[in-house]
Amino acid sequence: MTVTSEAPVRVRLFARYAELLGFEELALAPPTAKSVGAVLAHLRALPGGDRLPDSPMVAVNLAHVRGDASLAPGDEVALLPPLAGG
Amino acid sequence: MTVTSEAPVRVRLFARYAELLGFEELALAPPTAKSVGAVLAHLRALPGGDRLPDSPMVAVNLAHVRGDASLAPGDEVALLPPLAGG
Amino acid sequence: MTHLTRDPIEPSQLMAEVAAPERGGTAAFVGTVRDHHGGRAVLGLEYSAYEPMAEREAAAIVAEAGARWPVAVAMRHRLGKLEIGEVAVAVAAAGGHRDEAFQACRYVIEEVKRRVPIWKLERYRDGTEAWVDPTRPGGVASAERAP
Amino acid sequence: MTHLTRDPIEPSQLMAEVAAPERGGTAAFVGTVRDHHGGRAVLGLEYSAYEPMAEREAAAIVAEAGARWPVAVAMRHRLGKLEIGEVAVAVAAAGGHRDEAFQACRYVIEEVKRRVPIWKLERYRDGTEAWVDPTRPGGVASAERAP
Repeated sequence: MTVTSEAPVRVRLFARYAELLGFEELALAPPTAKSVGAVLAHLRALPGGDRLPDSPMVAVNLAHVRGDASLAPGDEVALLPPLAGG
Repeated sequence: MTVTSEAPVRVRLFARYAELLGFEELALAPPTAKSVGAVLAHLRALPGGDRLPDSPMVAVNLAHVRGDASLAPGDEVALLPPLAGG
Repeated sequence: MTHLTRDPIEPSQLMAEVAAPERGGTAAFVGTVRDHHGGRAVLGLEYSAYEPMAEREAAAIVAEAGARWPVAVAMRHRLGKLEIGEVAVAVAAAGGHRDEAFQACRYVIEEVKRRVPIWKLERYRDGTEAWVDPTRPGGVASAERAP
Repeated sequence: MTHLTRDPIEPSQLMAEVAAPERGGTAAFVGTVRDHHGGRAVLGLEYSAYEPMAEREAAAIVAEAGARWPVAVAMRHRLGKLEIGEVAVAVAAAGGHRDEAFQACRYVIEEVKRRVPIWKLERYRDGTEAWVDPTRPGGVASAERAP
């Protein structure tokens, strides 16, 4: 992995997804997190990651995104399990 | 007018209609109040009665009625100005 | 239960009346006295009713809503003199699901306006007063008057 | 204004926040913790959130409702552990006319459920607990677990 001084991409997991993977937060070097799809692929390769759904709800920098999206250094990507507020 | 021992038909006026006619209650001998239409005709002949609308909302014995309806001794007929509750 | 009252209405009281552990959704409507009507400044108003019929229609409407949707319903309408901002009417409907609570609550307030014999005399800042008539374009009976 | 709170929610407080002399109609929705879900006895639950995003979405929803209808809107969602009957969410919308108040209130609660990142862990009488998943037929995630 290339050493880089760029700000990492922060990955956040919540509720059931945090339980599946066993952590709530992960910092990824930008070269391995150039898109939402790349982050999902990375997570799926981790223990428990195979139980993530095919197309989880995703937010980037506190806003919902649909489908794939490119990421920049310092972005915060969140995987959102099915919402249950209200 | 025929003298009768039958219970009168009670006529009740409310809100603006009571103001138009100048009274809130009237007892009519059953022979002059055989129907809602007869009661309305009687009221229209009284001072201020010409300002009643053509088809006021009417209730007989606490229930809304549509159009004309026959009346029995002891019935209570109410003329309801446009409702403004709520 | 009586649906007409001359005392101030407390909406939270109605919501408490319909609350139950199995009812997760409560919809409510509260109508208050507005400070204007048809472009005129309102100082206050007085509600009057054909009371026995109004009680009967109100009870029928509440029963209809409870029969049509699996909800508990409470409704109260104020009578007498009210100031600006006071609660004129309150409805609360509680059920297991929000859709039925909203529908029942809306049904009750619409039917109350349509069927319950209640009248409203508005007092205006210019010293006049008028019977409110929702069927007219201006919202009041043509015969306005000084009190 | 913050839309998330760990303290008990008082619906009458929200209704007071949106009240004004020119707003004659207030529609409200209150969601409380039910004692059952999917046929199972619920003892209590815990709400968690992606808090900065939840605040942002909630503020956006309230602003959207206020832009779409001429109403004032207040919304509050509880976080943390709740017992049966406690208020989970409350919405109040006040305007000059009841139709827009109802529509705005309904819009806010539907959008809150659809967009605000909040999760619910239910505790059951049988000692298990599960993440609520409204997208599944049974209403909970398949992976139930003992706490």
